Amino acid sequence: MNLTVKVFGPQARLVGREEVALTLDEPATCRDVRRALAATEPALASSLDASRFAVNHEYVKDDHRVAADDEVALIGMISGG
Amino acid sequence: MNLTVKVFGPQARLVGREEVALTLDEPATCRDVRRALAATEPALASSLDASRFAVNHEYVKDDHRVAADDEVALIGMISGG
Amino acid sequence: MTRPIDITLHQGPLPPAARWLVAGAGAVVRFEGVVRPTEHGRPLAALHYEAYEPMTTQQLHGLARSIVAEHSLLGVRVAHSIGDVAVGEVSFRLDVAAAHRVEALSAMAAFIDRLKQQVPLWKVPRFADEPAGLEAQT
Amino acid sequence: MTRPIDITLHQGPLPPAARWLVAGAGAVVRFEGVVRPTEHGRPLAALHYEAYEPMTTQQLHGLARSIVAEHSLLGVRVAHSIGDVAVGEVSFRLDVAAAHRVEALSAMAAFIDRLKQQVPLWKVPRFADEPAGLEAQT
Repeated sequence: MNLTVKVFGPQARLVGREEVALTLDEPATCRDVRRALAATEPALASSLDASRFAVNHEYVKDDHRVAADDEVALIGMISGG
Repeated sequence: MNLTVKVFGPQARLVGREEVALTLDEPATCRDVRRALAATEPALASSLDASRFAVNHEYVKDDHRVAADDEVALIGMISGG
Repeated sequence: MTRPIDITLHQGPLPPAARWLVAGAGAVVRFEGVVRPTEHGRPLAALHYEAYEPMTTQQLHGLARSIVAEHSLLGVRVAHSIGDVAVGEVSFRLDVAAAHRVEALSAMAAFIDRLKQQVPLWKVPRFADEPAGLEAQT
Repeated sequence: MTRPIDITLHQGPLPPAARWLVAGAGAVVRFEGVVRPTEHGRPLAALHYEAYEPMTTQQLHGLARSIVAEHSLLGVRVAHSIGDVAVGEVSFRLDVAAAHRVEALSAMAAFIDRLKQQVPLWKVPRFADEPAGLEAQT
């Protein structure tokens, strides 16, 4: 399954782009997305553990199943206000 | 010694005026002023213990000596803000 | 570095104030106290505020200086009404500027607590159902 | 009773806002976050803010509803910048209205703490000594 993960802010600067394309075995959960991101983008290593995933604009836990047409976003290093 | 004590806000409403005239034996301290006010103005009974005195626009303790030409003010029932 | 402190007693309700920006501040917090429609359940027309000058202004200055020092503020601005302030109008404004929000918010709470304990300011309710009394003469 | 909640994302620095008064409120508190001149000691030109819409606005609404309920507020108004905000300009404004000051101040602290934990908003520094980089393309 091919999946793109949106990244933002400092994490987008760290990886040099705003989306990261991943290929995952099915079925896949956000835990698999996290592992694949860590492997694909070493620059995210220090911030990935403290980051959460949103699927279709809702926060989800790591056991949430993802599908190829889901909008998956990495929500990390946030600093509003 | 004749002394007038300025009163304000709710305490002025309780005594019906903005100054209370007292006659005190000399030497007199603010403690004597407090006792004389309690005797002269029973309406102040419930708020006098929680009130402070200012002499010449500075807070003072009850052992502060007062003179006839001091400006003495009862600072009680304050509620700014 | 200048730590601006500005104290104003204003006759009647406070007019709207412009944004207050202080160089280097990351957090600017404004508190406005508004006259509520009732007191102990009884409809109010207004609150009548009294000060005892110059002691009131002196105490406000001293309090502001203390709070600036204790909370590392970059500035404090205070305005308080004297006289009548009708329901829904603003009688008190406190502006606090700090590098960061934590100091600004703790300073604001501390300032208001101590204002109510030590600054000679009084309020007398004017209830909606009573004629103007002694207050009108003062 | 209506508890007004107003959420705005604004392109660029926030313009000055008029006083916000809510019926029945005795305390109206405004927090403004201002871009500070340095970050970790390095001179800044601006902060570049990003949101992830519609999730950012949804999260701000949900947070505002929670804080209104938990602190018995009469209303909350939030405005946050997206895009570039230069040093000295305002990027964030929070207005809170409550019957009394204690709820208003505790609500303000809680709102900002949780904003920083849960609302998808990012900032990227634009340092004074570097040319515009990737940010210029986004």
